[in-house]
Amino acid sequence: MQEISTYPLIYISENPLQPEAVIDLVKSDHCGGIDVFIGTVRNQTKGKTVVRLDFESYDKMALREMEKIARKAREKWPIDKIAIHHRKGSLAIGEIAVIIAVSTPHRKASFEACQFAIDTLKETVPIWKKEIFEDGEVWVAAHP
Amino acid sequence: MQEISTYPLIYISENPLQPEAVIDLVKSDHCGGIDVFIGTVRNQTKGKTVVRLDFESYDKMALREMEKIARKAREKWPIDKIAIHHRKGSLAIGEIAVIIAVSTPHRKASFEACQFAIDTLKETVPIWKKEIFEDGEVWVAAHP
Amino acid sequence: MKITLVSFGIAKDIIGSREMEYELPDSASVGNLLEKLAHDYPDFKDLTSIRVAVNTEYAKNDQVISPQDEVVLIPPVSGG
Amino acid sequence: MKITLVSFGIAKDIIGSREMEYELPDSASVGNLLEKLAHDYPDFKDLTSIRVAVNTEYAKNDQVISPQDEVVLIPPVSGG
Repeated sequence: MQEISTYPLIYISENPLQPEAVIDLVKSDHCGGIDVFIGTVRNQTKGKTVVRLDFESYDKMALREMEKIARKAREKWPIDKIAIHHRKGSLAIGEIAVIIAVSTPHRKASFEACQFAIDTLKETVPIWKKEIFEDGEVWVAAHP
Repeated sequence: MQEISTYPLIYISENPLQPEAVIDLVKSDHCGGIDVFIGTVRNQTKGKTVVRLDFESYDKMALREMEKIARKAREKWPIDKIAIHHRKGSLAIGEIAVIIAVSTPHRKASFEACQFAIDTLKETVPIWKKEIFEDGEVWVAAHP
Repeated sequence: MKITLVSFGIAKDIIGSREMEYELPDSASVGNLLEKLAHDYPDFKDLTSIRVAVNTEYAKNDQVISPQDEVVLIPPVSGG
Repeated sequence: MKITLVSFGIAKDIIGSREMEYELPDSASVGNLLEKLAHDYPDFKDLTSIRVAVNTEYAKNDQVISPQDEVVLIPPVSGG
């Protein structure tokens, strides 16, 4: 396993994400609050059983868009550190697809900034997930 | 170290809190979002350097009030699991004082429920912190 | 009647001990307790607030105290 | 001019390969590219949206494409 301290703040990986490592990345002696959002793979969608999720990423642009989210969040809130880690490849039920962690001096900003980051990520970051069912597969959000 | 799976959902301890263990407690195959709030010890308050924090807890009642928060949050949001861990005793700068983790089917509820839980904890749970400065100490919030 | 009064945080500092035996009139209420404490320990009036828990529940001023109750002084909480 | 068109997600499935050489008029815009794609691959019209990234930035329809640009089809994203 990679040394915790060597993870970058903005990161895409085929390997399992490490919540503790991401939290350590944003810890700060002059911040009192860290909010962390963890997105995991659900075992069903609209009542249908999901077998696994396959994530595809346009890495170069996805990292840039993730950097942009961090920059925009810093413009809106007094953030000390913000980390965004996204998984790609094939994920089993319960595995972590994304971790966003934000440290701020006071807690309210950490919640707001973290929610902004995940909401924006889902709109702008070029990463795609395909839901694999027992009887087929579908690219999420591709069709109206 | 204690086995991860043996931690209770509502917990007060003199030992360092374990974010990964708390996250594991609320992970759920039918939930897509986990929000985690981590409160850490800041190195300063109102410009004054803090040396450490001492937390005192009326354990029996504090656990009951923490259970109440979990119950109230469940009435308001579709929560799968909610965990609240609070540290007591002497904490150094940067150490974790509280961890709250909430898993919900969709992410918005996890943010709202987690924020509700920490906001309410700070109003109702009988735990007190004393800030230790180089030249004195003060019970936080005791005086207007 | 004699009750056992338990104190935390700054309330313990003001009273000087974690637990003390405290004399109250029979059937005294939480309000009566707070009045007597304010008289015996004037420093309480400087606090942002002081609440009383009876048997691990926040109690209202009109709640009557029994000698066997667990009575605890709750100064302003500051967890988290 | 010939551009290299890279596709992800369902766009790759519709086109049938990750990268393809694609013929466009010189100085074609992103809008021109999308029109030609809609003609050549009718399945694109069933998508919620299709965006184009030029050199890792979302491009507007009036942006002119050069042969050396990194041109990527971005179907509806679904990360997180």
